[in-house]
Amino acid sequence: MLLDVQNLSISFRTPRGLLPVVEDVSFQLAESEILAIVGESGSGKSLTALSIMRLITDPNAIITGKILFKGEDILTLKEPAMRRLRGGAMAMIFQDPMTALTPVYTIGAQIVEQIRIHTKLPTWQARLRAESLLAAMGIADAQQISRRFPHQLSGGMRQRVMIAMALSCSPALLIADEPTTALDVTVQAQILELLLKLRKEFNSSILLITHDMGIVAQTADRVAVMYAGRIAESGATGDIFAHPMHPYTAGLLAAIPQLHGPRINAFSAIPGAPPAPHEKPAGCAFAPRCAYRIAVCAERPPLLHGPFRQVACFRAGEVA
Amino acid sequence: MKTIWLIAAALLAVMQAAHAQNHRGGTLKLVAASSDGSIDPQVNYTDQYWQLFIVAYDGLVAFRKSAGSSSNDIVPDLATSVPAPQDGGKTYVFKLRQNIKFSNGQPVTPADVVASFERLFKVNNPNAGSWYNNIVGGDKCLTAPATCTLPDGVVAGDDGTITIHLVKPNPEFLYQIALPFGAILPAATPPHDMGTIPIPGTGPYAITSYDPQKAFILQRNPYFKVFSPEAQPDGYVNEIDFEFGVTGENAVTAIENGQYDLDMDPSLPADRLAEMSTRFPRQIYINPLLADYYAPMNVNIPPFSNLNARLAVNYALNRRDTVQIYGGKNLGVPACQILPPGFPGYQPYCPYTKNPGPKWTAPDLAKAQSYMQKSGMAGQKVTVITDDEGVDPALGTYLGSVLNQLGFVATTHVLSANIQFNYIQNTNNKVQISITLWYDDYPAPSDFLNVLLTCGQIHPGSDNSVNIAGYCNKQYDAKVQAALRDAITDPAKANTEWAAIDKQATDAAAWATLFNPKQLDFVSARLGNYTFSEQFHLLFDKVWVQ
Amino acid sequence: MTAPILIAENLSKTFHAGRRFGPGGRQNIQALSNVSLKVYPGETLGLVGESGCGKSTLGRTLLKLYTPDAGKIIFQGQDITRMSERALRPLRANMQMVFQDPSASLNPRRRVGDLIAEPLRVHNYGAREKIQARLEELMHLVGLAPEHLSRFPHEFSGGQRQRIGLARAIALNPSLIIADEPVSALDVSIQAQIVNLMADLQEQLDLTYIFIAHDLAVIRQAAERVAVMYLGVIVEIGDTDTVMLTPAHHYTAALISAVPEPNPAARRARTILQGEPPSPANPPPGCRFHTRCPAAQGRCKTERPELRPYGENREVACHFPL
Amino acid sequence: MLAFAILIVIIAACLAAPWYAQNISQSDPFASNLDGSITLAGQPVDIMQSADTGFGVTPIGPTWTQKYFLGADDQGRDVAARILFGGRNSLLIAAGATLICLTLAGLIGIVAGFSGGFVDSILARILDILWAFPVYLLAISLSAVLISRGLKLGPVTIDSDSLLIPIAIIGIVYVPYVARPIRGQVLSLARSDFVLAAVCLGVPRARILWKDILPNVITTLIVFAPLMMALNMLTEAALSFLSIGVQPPAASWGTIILDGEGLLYTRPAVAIAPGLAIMLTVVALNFLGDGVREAFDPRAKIRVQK
Amino acid sequence: MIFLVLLRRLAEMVFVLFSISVLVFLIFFATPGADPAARIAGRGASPATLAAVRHAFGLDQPLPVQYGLMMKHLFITQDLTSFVNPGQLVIPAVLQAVPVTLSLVFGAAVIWLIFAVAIGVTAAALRGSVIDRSLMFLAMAGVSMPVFWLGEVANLITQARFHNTVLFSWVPALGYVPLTQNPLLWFKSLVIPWTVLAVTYIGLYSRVLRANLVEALTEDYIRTARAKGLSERQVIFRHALRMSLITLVSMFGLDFGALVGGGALLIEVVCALPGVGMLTYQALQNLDLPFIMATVMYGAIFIVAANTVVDMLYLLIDPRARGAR
Repeated sequence: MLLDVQNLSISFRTPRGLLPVVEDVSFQLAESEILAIVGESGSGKSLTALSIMRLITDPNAIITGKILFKGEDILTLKEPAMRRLRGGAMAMIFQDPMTALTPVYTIGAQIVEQIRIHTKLPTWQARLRAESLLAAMGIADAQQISRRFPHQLSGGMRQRVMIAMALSCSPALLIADEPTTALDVTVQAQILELLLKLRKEFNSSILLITHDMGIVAQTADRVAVMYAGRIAESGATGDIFAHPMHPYTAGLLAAIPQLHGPRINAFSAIPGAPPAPHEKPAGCAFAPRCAYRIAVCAERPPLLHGPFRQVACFRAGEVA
Repeated sequence: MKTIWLIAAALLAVMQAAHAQNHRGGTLKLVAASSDGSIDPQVNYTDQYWQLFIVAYDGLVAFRKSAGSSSNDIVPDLATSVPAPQDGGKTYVFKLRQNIKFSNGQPVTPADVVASFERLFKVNNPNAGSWYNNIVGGDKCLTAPATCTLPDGVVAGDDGTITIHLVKPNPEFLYQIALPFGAILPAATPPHDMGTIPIPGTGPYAITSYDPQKAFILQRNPYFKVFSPEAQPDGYVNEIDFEFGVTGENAVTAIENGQYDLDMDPSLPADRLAEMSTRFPRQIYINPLLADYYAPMNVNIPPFSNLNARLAVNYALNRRDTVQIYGGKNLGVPACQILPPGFPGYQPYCPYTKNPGPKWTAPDLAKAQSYMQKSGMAGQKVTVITDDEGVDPALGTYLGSVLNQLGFVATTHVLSANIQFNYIQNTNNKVQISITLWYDDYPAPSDFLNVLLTCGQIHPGSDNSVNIAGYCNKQYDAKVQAALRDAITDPAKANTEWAAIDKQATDAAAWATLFNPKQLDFVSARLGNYTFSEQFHLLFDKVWVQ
Repeated sequence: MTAPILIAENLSKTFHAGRRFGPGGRQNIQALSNVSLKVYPGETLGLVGESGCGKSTLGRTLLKLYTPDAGKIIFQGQDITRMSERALRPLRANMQMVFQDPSASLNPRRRVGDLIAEPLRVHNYGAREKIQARLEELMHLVGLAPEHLSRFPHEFSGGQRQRIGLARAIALNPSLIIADEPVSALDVSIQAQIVNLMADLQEQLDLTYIFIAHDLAVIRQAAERVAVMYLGVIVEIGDTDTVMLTPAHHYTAALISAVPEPNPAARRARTILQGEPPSPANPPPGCRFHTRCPAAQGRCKTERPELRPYGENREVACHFPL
Repeated sequence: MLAFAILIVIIAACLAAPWYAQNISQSDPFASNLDGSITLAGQPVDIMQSADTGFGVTPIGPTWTQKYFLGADDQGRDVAARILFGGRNSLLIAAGATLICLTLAGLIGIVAGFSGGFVDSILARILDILWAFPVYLLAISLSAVLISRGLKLGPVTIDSDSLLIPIAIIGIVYVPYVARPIRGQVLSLARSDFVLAAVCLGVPRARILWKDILPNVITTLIVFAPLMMALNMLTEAALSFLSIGVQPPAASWGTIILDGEGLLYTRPAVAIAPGLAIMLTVVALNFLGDGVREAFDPRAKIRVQK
Repeated sequence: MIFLVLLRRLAEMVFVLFSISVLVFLIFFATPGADPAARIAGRGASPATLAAVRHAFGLDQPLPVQYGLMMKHLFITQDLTSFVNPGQLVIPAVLQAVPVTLSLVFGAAVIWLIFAVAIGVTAAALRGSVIDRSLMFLAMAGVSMPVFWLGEVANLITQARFHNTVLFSWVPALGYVPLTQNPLLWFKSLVIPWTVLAVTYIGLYSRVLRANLVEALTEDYIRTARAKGLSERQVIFRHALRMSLITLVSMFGLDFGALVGGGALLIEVVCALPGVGMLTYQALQNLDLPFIMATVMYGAIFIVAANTVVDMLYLLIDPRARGAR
């Protein structure tokens, strides 16, 4: 198992008291597997990803649980050791490639910087490697492009650069946090294609954070659905889409507008809105919006159970 | 006190004269906050620069370079002797000395003298229209300065004589040409204000460079030989450096630390006097000045158009306080009248005091209040205009405070020292009362009583209207004219007349005279042979620095 | 078919960015180029395209928020192209807009009641009580509680804010609403609520929509007709089902193909369009799509295809339609 | 808000100046008192102390008692009382200038930003000119004219000794510094979605200006206010120090520093105390400004670090 | 392109200078007590003399003609002379003062940049700590002191009160010593003015830098940098600081321009440095129109030039300003 997250909880100290944002999240990621964590905004999926890189810098954050990367608990690792991991064995790409690159350095320089942190390559070799990486990302005149500044590139190009940078040290784990959200559909398709292709070449596992069920369906091996800081359901992609067992997953899938197939007059919408972190109800966070709710839902949160297919619902078997 | 110092200085001078040669050399370092205009001696009208001009230039006659009141005497300079007036005071004949050279090596000739007098008009000398137009042809030159000639006014004879013809007798003519304006310059000097370009002269020093932002430097004139020890002795120091840009407080510190020899600014920071006088008593020199600190009151606009209001101010002013502000009881003498002590015609007179008599003793507030009541001016708004230099703001503030106590509603305006004097003169500015200072040009009573208080000195709307109080009294003017006439024939009679005029002006209360200031020079420890002329103050060719 | 409520004829709009002598010089961004369309009463016309294709500009130009450089806009039979703002004001009650980002289009310093009442007050709807009653009615219509009227916009969630935006838009009973990406800032589960709400309102109030979106699936469900835009021009317009199921323009086809389908069983080889749209500051000559078109030929580089009828109720701007 | 508390204390102290002069220091801080004396430890002490040598008069130094707590100035006036009175003027001028500056800047910014086109160009040019005019030079030049002549604007005549003159001068010189950002803000507000929405609703321009733009601009102006006041405070001091601010016998902290400059080496308290008063006030204003900015900047309020 | 930008700037500058010069000219002639003829003529000059002086200096011409003449003398023949110190050429005087001001401002700038960066980075790195808060309080105090007052106090301490102690006995008398004349003395005589001038700007810049750094540290690219495995120090120095400095550089350009253009007036007056500020101050004290005109023009040129340089510098250091794509 490359990555084993156990009972991860993240909360923030605020003037209004402790604010739990991620609660009791556990999942595993095998080598060269693509795991998608899917959820709406505020579900805690991005924070989960950041905590794996230990990139939560807010001094008010409290992180508990275990994150085992190749058997080693990242949360107890010393900072220098963690720095060697970051960008080396694990790398990350972000949602908005526009703001994620330092505007004042050429993209070549930014890739070279990362290579030089983790290898002993001299600058000129690092530069060559950067150019070959860019070429591998499907960038035609890599040499010239590497001398440009981020703002001189299009969104798609920038995301390619981000990917090149992330893959520059052949990481075992690549965390992609909403990698295509800021891009147009036609470009999004290119980038997803590229990721899938590279997974094979670089043999990396990918943790894909997204809100788009379409992307999950098209790329992920397994999927974990998050709602209000907890995993509601996880399992193989095909199973989840075919037979959602959590009412939220089911509602979400039903709410997705279909491009193909017949036009329907009204979407089936989930009523209400996800709770804000500070007004989460006791018990199951989805209960107020849930058609299946029973008394016990308001008392305690349902635990995730099951061997391969895990569902956190008291009435998991009853959902159609 | 003063005399003790003077005697001590004189004794010292005698003793050290034997070793004069030992004191020769070195650089005298002077300092001031800012420069003071053109270095054309026929243009510049400031005490600071006159002090330097007199060691670089000579007129036909000069004031004696000596300490004390003898410095008010006229002695021959480029002329061999002081001529007696002829033709009822309308003609003077001078004999020019031979073999004197300008600092550029050219000999001084009668032609230079003629040209110098003509040049007074060409450069628009400030007194061309009030003094020198009395020379025959002067009035014509005034209207067409560029082509000025004085063929009938200043005549060069073949035998080196110069004859000057006046339009009317003038008892003060010799004084007027003994000042730096009367400097004899090479005939080739361009006929315009030379500004920053040095003009060759005949004194022991020659100006070598002048930069108004930086320094005024004089070095020895290689062509100088002593020709008239009374008028133009040789100097001790080799060079005089006068640097600009250091304010009073800092200058005092620098002098204490030996970095400069003398601060040329008119007044020193009052708060440092105690420190200087206790720590460095031997470096302080006090000398009386022929000057008045006074508050002219505009007699033409309310509230001081009312005589009672003016009298109230005069009675209320505590002149001892003003002296305190100026720097302590040793630095000034309270005064009520126009003429300063030591002037010809001066007779002590003070009506505005507790016990009227020759001296001011204390303010008479009761009288002041009663006059104030009589005037009916209580509650009137009054603005005191003062400048921002030295103690003047403090004096202005004090005057404002006195006016407030009298029942006026007074504020004080502090204007830049460089504009205040012109500002208070212009009738358009409707200045009610101000603080100002008048130094004598030369020791003649008319310099105060005529120049500052007669109708002819009022020029409405002009920045040059030196009768600031606007006092105009035909009968007074007539008396002044009479005194001027008499001065030629009977100086003694004239002086009694001046005393009466002084009394009349004082009684008219167009001014509130505050005090007669004294000059305090704070010099470096190394400066020796301090010699103070009443006319030009410290004489730089007398002092030594080693 | 009834008369169109809105007709746009050959609209063009160019924006100028930068200063002529400034760094980078002056750029002319051609946001719209000869765009024509008709909107019929009661229908929902979808307007779809990638970012920078000019769909938002078109929406705003139709409402005269921007003045077109050329062309004509006819609303309810009146030519409003050169109408002054003052003359236009009464008409404004009939045409409204809903914005993408409700937190930006609602002044954060004003209370919700004040915001929704604004159009009523401006158009002299009536006395204070009448306005208050209308406000409550509107809140009810969009599914919010009347007590929300005294709150500030930032106290609401994204979906609720969009409801407020809708309430303000329908306050004056308009006939046309242009909705500019009304759901793209919302989460999927909320998106559906808003789309449903809009559909309900359309039915109840007899509204006509122009629905602008970049998400084809949303358009597919929300609009009866769709216009596909690329680089300032409409490349294809027609009934949604026809266009989505059998696209005629190569760009439409590629766009549809690029959408990831939420069905893992339907993983398929997709035709992935290469490259990215050229800058609108420097659009290619001829057919604007020819630089990325798999079927481009010589003619496409020089000759600009006009929008031509293609089948029933459909127009396509392509020399070689599918 | 410690800063606010300090400011309140300072303002209260300055407002209490007449009371202090009457009951504590028991002297008229505007009348010269060159002959007076006070009793210290049972001994009469002259307020203006003549040196034994007869040269120079030194005012009494800090007594640290109720009379002449901080000593006297060169007119024998109680410095502590004068500092309190001076504070009134300093605060008044700073506040008045801030008001003028913000009003003018707000007006110019709004007119320029909202009307655009020709008017905007003209106003922008004027701001450019003022911007390139060195601040102190502009202030000094204006003072030279106004203080010696007063100001006549049609029927309104402002006396040359009026506090309005320094207020106006200081208020005017910083207008471009505020007007520019305001104009920028109005420009971006005019293009904002909610203004577009208002146009779309048929709201007349004047109403948009009044309801949608002005409140936002006023918030910005409020944020600017304490900072401008701090800046004005310093400018007032500088101008008074160049003796072109408040005219005697009135005082401000700047003029008291100027008075103290003449006594710097003997009675440094006269210059140092008002300087410290300025510093304290300005620090308090600046911190208050930071506080206000945080309170009004929605970003700062909403931002939760992730 | 750059050429065109410069050309536009030049046109702007000419317009601004023209307006300012007219303004100065009008202000001057509106000021009472400023009649240059009266002061050139000297005290007590008769009306005839006054008229002659007025004619000689062209002061009897109509105002527009006088303005034109002054501009001609200032810019074309470059032989404009003072009204107060006749014959003194204005332009050389200004040029002479420039090195003094440059020495002052340059030295102070070095001090303030070094300290501001040190303080700003320290505070940002330790944000929220006691050290951060104390540093920022000190910075605020620095900003809040009247600079002339600080100068006075510094003089009091170094020139008088503690001049005789080991600490300050090296401090020379106030005034300026040219670098070429005595480099050591130049340095010594400027240390105190440098420090005094720098204090305000250290306060200002360190606060701005800290704020910028703290904001920059929340940016996405900082997260990217951290994700690359950079240490916190590398993140701050290589990424956050580099970006924050862009704002600082533009601030610096404008402040430097304003100071060299005469903004250091107060400190020059207090510390007796004969720089442009002092020249301006004296010109205003004297109401010496030609000098006022020259120094104001010089100052304005510097400020406009500084604006231009900052714009150009932006192009250099901020690649984003070079125009997208």
